[in-house]
Amino acid sequence: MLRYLLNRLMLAIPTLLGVATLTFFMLALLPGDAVETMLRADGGNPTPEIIAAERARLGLDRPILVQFGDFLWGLFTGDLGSSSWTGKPVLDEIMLRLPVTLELAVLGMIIAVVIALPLGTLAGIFHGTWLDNLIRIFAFGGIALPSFWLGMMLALAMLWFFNWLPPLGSNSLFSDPIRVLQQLTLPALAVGYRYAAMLVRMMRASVIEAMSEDYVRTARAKGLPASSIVRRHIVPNSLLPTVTIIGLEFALMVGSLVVIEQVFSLNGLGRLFVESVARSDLIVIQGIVVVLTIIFIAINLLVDLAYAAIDPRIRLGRG
Amino acid sequence: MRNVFPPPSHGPLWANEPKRLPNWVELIRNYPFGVVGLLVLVIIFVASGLAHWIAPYDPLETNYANTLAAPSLQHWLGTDTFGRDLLSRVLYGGRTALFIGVSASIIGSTIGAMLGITSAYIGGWFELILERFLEVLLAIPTMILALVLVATMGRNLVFGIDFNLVLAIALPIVPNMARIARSQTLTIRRQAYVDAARTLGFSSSRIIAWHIAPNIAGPYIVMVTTFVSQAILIEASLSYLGLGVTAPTASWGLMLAGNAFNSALTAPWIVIFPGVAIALVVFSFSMLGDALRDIFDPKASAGR
Amino acid sequence: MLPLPNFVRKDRLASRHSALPTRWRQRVHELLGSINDSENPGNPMAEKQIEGDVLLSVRDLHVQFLTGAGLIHAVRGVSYDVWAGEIVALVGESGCGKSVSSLALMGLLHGGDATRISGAASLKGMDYFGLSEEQMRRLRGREIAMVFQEPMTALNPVLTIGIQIMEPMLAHLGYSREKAWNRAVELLTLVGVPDPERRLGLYPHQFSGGMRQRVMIAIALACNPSVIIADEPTTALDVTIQAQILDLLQDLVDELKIGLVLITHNLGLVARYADRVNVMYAGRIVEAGTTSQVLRHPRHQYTAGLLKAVPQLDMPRQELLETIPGQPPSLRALPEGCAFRPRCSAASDKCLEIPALTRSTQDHSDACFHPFKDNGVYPAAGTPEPIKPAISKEALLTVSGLTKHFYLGRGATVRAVENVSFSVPTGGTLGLVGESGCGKTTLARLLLRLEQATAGTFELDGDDLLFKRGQRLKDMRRKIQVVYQDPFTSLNPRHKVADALVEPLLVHKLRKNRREARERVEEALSLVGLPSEMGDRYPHQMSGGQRQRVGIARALVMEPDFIICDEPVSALDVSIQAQIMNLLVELQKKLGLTYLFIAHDLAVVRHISDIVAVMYLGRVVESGRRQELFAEPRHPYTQALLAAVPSFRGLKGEGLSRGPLQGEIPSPLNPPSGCVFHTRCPLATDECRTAVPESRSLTETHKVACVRA
Amino acid sequence: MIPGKTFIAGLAAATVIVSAAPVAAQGEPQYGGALRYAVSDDPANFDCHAANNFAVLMRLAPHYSTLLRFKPGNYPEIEGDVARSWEADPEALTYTFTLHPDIQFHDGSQLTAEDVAATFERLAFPPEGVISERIETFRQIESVEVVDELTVRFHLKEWDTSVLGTFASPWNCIYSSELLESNPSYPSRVVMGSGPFVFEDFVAGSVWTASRFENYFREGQPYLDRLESYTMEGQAVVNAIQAGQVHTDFRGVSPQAAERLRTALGDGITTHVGPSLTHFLVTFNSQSAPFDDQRVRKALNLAIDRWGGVAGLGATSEMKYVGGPLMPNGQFSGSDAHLESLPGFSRNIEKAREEARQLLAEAGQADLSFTLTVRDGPPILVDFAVFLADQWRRVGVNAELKIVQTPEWASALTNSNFVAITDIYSALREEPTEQLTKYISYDLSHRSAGRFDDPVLDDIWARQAVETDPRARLDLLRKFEERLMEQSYSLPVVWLERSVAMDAKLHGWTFSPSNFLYLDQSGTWLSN
Repeated sequence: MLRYLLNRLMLAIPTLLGVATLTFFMLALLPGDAVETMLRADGGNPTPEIIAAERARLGLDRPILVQFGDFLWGLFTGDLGSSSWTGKPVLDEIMLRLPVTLELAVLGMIIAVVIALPLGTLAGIFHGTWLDNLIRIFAFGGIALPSFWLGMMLALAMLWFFNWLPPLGSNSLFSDPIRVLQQLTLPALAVGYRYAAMLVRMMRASVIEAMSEDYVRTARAKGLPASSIVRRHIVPNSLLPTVTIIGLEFALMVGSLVVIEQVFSLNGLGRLFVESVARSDLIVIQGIVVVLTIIFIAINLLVDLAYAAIDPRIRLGRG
Repeated sequence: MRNVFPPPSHGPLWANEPKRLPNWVELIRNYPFGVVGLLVLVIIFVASGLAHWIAPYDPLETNYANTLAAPSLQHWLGTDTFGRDLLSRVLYGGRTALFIGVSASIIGSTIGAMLGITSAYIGGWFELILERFLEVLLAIPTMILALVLVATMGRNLVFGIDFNLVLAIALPIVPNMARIARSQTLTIRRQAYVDAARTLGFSSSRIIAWHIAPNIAGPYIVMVTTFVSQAILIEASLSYLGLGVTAPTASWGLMLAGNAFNSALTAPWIVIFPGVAIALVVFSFSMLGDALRDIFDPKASAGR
Repeated sequence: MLPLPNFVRKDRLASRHSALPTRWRQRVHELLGSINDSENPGNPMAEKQIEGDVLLSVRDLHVQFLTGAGLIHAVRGVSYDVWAGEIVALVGESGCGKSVSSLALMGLLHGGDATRISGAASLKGMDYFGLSEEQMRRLRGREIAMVFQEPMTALNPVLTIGIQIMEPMLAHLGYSREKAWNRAVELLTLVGVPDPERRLGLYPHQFSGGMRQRVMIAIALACNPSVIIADEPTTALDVTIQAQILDLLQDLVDELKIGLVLITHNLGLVARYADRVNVMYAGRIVEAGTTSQVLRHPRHQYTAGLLKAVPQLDMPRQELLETIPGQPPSLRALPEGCAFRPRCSAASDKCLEIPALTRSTQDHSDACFHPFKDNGVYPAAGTPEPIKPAISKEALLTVSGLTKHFYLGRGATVRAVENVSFSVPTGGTLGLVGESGCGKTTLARLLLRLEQATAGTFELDGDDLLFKRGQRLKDMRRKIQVVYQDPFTSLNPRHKVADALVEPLLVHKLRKNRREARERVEEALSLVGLPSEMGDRYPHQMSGGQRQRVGIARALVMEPDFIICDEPVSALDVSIQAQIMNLLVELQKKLGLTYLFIAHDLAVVRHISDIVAVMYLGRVVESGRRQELFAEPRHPYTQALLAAVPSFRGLKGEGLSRGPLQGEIPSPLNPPSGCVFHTRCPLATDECRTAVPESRSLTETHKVACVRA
Repeated sequence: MIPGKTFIAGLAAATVIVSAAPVAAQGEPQYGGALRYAVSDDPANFDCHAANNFAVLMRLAPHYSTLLRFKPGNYPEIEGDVARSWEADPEALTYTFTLHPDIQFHDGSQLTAEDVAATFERLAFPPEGVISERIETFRQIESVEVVDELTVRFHLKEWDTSVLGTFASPWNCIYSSELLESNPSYPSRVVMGSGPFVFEDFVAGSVWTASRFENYFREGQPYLDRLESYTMEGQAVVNAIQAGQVHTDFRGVSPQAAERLRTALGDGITTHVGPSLTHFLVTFNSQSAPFDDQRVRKALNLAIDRWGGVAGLGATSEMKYVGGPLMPNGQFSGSDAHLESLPGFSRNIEKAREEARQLLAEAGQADLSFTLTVRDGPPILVDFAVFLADQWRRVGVNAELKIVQTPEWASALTNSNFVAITDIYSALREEPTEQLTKYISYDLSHRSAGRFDDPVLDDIWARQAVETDPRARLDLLRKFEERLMEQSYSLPVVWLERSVAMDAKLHGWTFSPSNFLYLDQSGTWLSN
């Protein structure tokens, strides 16, 4: 088990390095002079001297491989460089926004899991019935509705019916959890719905597959009641592929976060990302991609843990 | 819980084979969602393909005297802030969405499938390196990757289509498809007929092209369908953020961008119809994809 | 021992019936009436047996499925009884309805109105087909239990086996967890799982296949049922493990007075373990009776044909097997009348009617208008074959020191093939036999250059092939061809047969154009007995036997010198096996081919081989000419293998030795030191634990790698 | 509610409330409360002198005083801020300011002439490493002299009446000379001024908070206890105003949004509507083909139906007024008749387009196709470009939009890396000399987008700058317009409307045509 985790961790390192390398070169090889575009971000009009000085300050006048080495070393020491927009360390900028994004993501995930697992199980064990069809339509809806549209419509509906919107500003989960919940529940519903839809589909398919497995036939041959077959035999086994999807779909959810944070003015990484794109703040963009990748890898590691907890074949190793 | 495993009927036997329903009725009975999805898609494809002839107005034709008109006989879906006919824009927007969605999906899936098949078949270092690379791409959230790509590559209009946009949407599809193609190939590779082809002295390229690729056609079609809906959503989201299709081209995401939602309460049609159009197309593609998956991979629909 | 569940007591039957809806009550009475009615067309043997100790009684069982492909009438009026303490075999080829009928008896078929069942079944005299699903559930696992074929998938991978064994007790008997646990320990001991307390906390993947099947049996026994249905319980297991499991079942039946329904396709198992046997063909029982009657004096033409078609170790080898022609019928389109008629040599016009199962003696009945006359199909267990000189001195293929190690990382190495040497004479057949994991398939892949050997050489016609590349590898590939085990996966489902066969001819430029290649293909198809129009079919439009013929034709079009047959008949039905084996023999004669024949079935190997090599854990432990090896096996493993093979010469109760080999096959990842067989060997000494035995020559051709042999 | 009905009702109700209502009309100011408002963007740093984005000013203005200021309630009148009085001496080329005594910085130190001098020296002659965006504005300043503790004197290079307005610019935040001495770039990291509110906290991307400065030098002010400004943009702003989460966005909202708020909140919302000093323009690259041909430029100018455009777009967006390079109906604009006589402003669009087609044909560019570079930002910038492309399409010209992020746009603009480019210009006040720098030759003004060299135009500009007779100056300005529109290097197209929708409880704020003014919130108060 420990070895399995270590193994997973070791596998994550090259991926992370790869992402860092890819983003670095993708942004470094941008056409045009990045520094100049940065300096103009505010509509300013820098002189060539200022541009040259800024290049030197950022170390961009050195050979690209030296810069790359620096970047990797910085990554290793937790230094992601400084924002070319505010001049503050990118890590600070990111850490400021990270809690909101994480809270939103986790809340969305919780909502999704809470909705999806029972619905997916129901749809699976009653597949082909009207209940299944209803749940499937619900799931297709989650996949089909664009998050930004759904989020905006939810916000407008809240305004229209209750003249209420989630509170503004930055709230700490630890000092004011209620306010954080108020702030994040609506956006989390918007991102969670899509997530839930994916999970419902997976859970349903897994349940249907599990129902035709030999061990379910064995359980029936034992004369177990259907409820206990579902509870003990079908659901635990169907959870395995679904849990994997929870990790993989996180990447898709981040996409929704980008627009949802925009819609609800949440001060998260997604919004910072879009703003940084508008400001051509490449160093921040680079930092966000790296941090999101780390989160993605971490979440998948957690998922692997959960997987191992459910599946004795991994927990205990083969044979 | 009672009907989880519906018991067989202990009734009289069928004396003769019961009359079988015509094939199309069976199809509708077995895959109601898939059939609905297919029908809707056919209608949408035809309507947006023939937008040039069907659309009542030029989608770019402005009428400053008639902005934000409510749906009426002249303008079935109303008009937008430029007085442009919303129905025409929705139709032409469908053309944009389908073109970008389908082409990005096919480009991404095809490259992905080729990479996946080749790496799984050849194995060794090639597989190892490619797999790492694809894992790297997979680790970057889809939307973020697409955003970085459009932000860095800029625009590259070829015949009015932003080719870079298509690429940016297609690239995140590549590792996903490659992963699926790879696992399929690994399964197929274990099949004796691939061994047989090798012992018959066929070259690797022949085996890949004639013996493996055709057997991946099923999952490939399923995934292309799935990715089309993903691509359409990404296109809409990018356009919504102002980084996708360039105005004034009709695009559903673009129709919702900018100040559109400011009119949501006074002129709701300008946000409802494009949103519904996106949802309907993606909905239909998902339903079709699911049905295709059931048809091509009966294991997933076991017990049907 | 456990008390009987009170709800099956006859005195409570009436009250149960009154609890049923009127509609069902009526139905139950109807069915009960029809059972008592002696004119029913069911098994005439059942008439007198309705009372007494009959545990399970099946009457006129029909099962129909409505599928996308149409209506399938899978079971067509099956009737039989099972008494306490006996093993009743249901034997037949795939698709004969033996499994479906037992699933129907267990109430495990589902599908609502798309599946229809009629007939009656009673447990200890109580008709239970009319019961509701909930009542049926209370019966399952409590009164009637089942052991399935695939021990690898039949257990839930995420639950400990303890929980899985305890579940039925908790569900049916209202045991406390502690009581259930104690009983589970008892059960594991009963089925021969050592160290039961610890094992209960383990998960299925921590058990070997044989052990899992023991666990399955423990689950079936948990509530002390009166009837157990075992559906091919050993088909997925190796022959030495198979014997262990069936011996265990036999003991349980004797001890607990359970009625066991043994479903199998293996007549040898029937002979060794069954008290009575029902032979099924196309959804019907065509012959029933005591095992000795049916196997020694078969009356149905099908039974007789089947018995002749299976090669047996304890019968003289014939050059060709007698075969049943044709293919088993499709259940969707059965021939009119007797379903066996189109394949039957004795068929007449009379056979256009469906023959009823009629009794010929007290304990033997059959459904045949032209019963088979016992005219010496079975000469007495014969004199050993005289040792003939080998066909040819000149070796076509010489393998020496061939070794393959798979490196799994972190120092883990699978020694799949270890220092294997042998040679195959031109025009001869080398039979390679061994249990799963012994390395025989890896060996084939090495020779086919699908894997690269770690060490060793192999020469074809004096030409070392191990390191050939490019064009020379391609040339080599033409000379060595292969026939695979599974005809379903060895043909590309997307290619028409003719296209699949034309392709290699063009790739190797053996024919100039498609038309000439097509001519050659038709030639090859006719060689393997397929009409040329088969060329236009896709594999899924053909039966298993036909596909295997195509597989052989594909090897033949290349005009190879040497063909590797990797378990070519093990996936086929018994009646088809013989056809394919005969075809291989005929082709060898006609074309002068040399074969490497890989199989796990000793009888098949004996039938077809000139030279036999026995593998165990990657090594050849014994090799020699067929005659000497089978007459005088020297290695204890070879001896044990031979002893474990059931044959229908030796019937149940005729004093056969029991439990030939104990223990499991060790993992090739971590093979035992010294002689790899020492962990299971009855003769093992300390020397065997340390020294790897050299291969010793007993005769010019007979070699054995054992210090004690 | 029936949407269609609301919409029609909305149209009828549009533009009701008139701007610039005097403070007094709103009753006695009440104390207390927190003002919450939306700001579209974060400041990159906290230095007013280096910034030119009004979003930055919205955050910083409440913390700083300036030398002069625009008088609340009386735009464009100028009054003293820290200066109690001032004297102009055209002969000596000096301005002398006397400061209020008793002005405190937030850190308790006294604000003196030293601080004013240090601030303006920093603006006009920034030391190494300090960026001043105002160097050009202060090009007339020769030196700054500290006369005594409360007196500061500016020496000019030549006399310029417009410079007084420059002293009133809200961008000239007065910094502490003491702190500047230790670190000339302290203002980029520390917010420390003498304005009505003390900086509390800033969470990047989220909220900026400030609290009342008890020792603010204006008696009784400010009224509010706290300021909270939230970073938010686009549709979220309107939603937040509607939900009462913020009181307003001082930049203003689109008429469509204002309409939505009025519908939803009725009396709960006050809307200040009036013309804005912001206008949209489009510039052609006159150095390269085909726009080196005056006929092509003029044809494109003629093709734009400005009147028709504002009639339609004005209903839903801020693009409301037709005007030349100077604000329509302002101090310096000409008559409607003159405007309509200029190329591109004709009410007879069919005729103008006919002429345009003819010019294009003459120039051999009948089916001209080119790329229009468009700055991405507020959606209205894209709408403007869509409008232009649509207008040109009607004379058979195909303009492909290339929408780029602000940095790339700015780069294209200064490097002349465009064929045609849209631009936005917001002025602080009506001052032709400054405003027209957008439309003169590039070697004279780096603000100018067009890379043309037109001595005639430059000469008119230079002459009006020193013309002291108002009538003669207006004539020169008309000449400038005629020359500009005839040559069509850069085309003013539409002037915007500013409509600020705010919670009806919010009072004391002065509406002006400029986004940059009255942001210090010293007189703003909330009623209960």
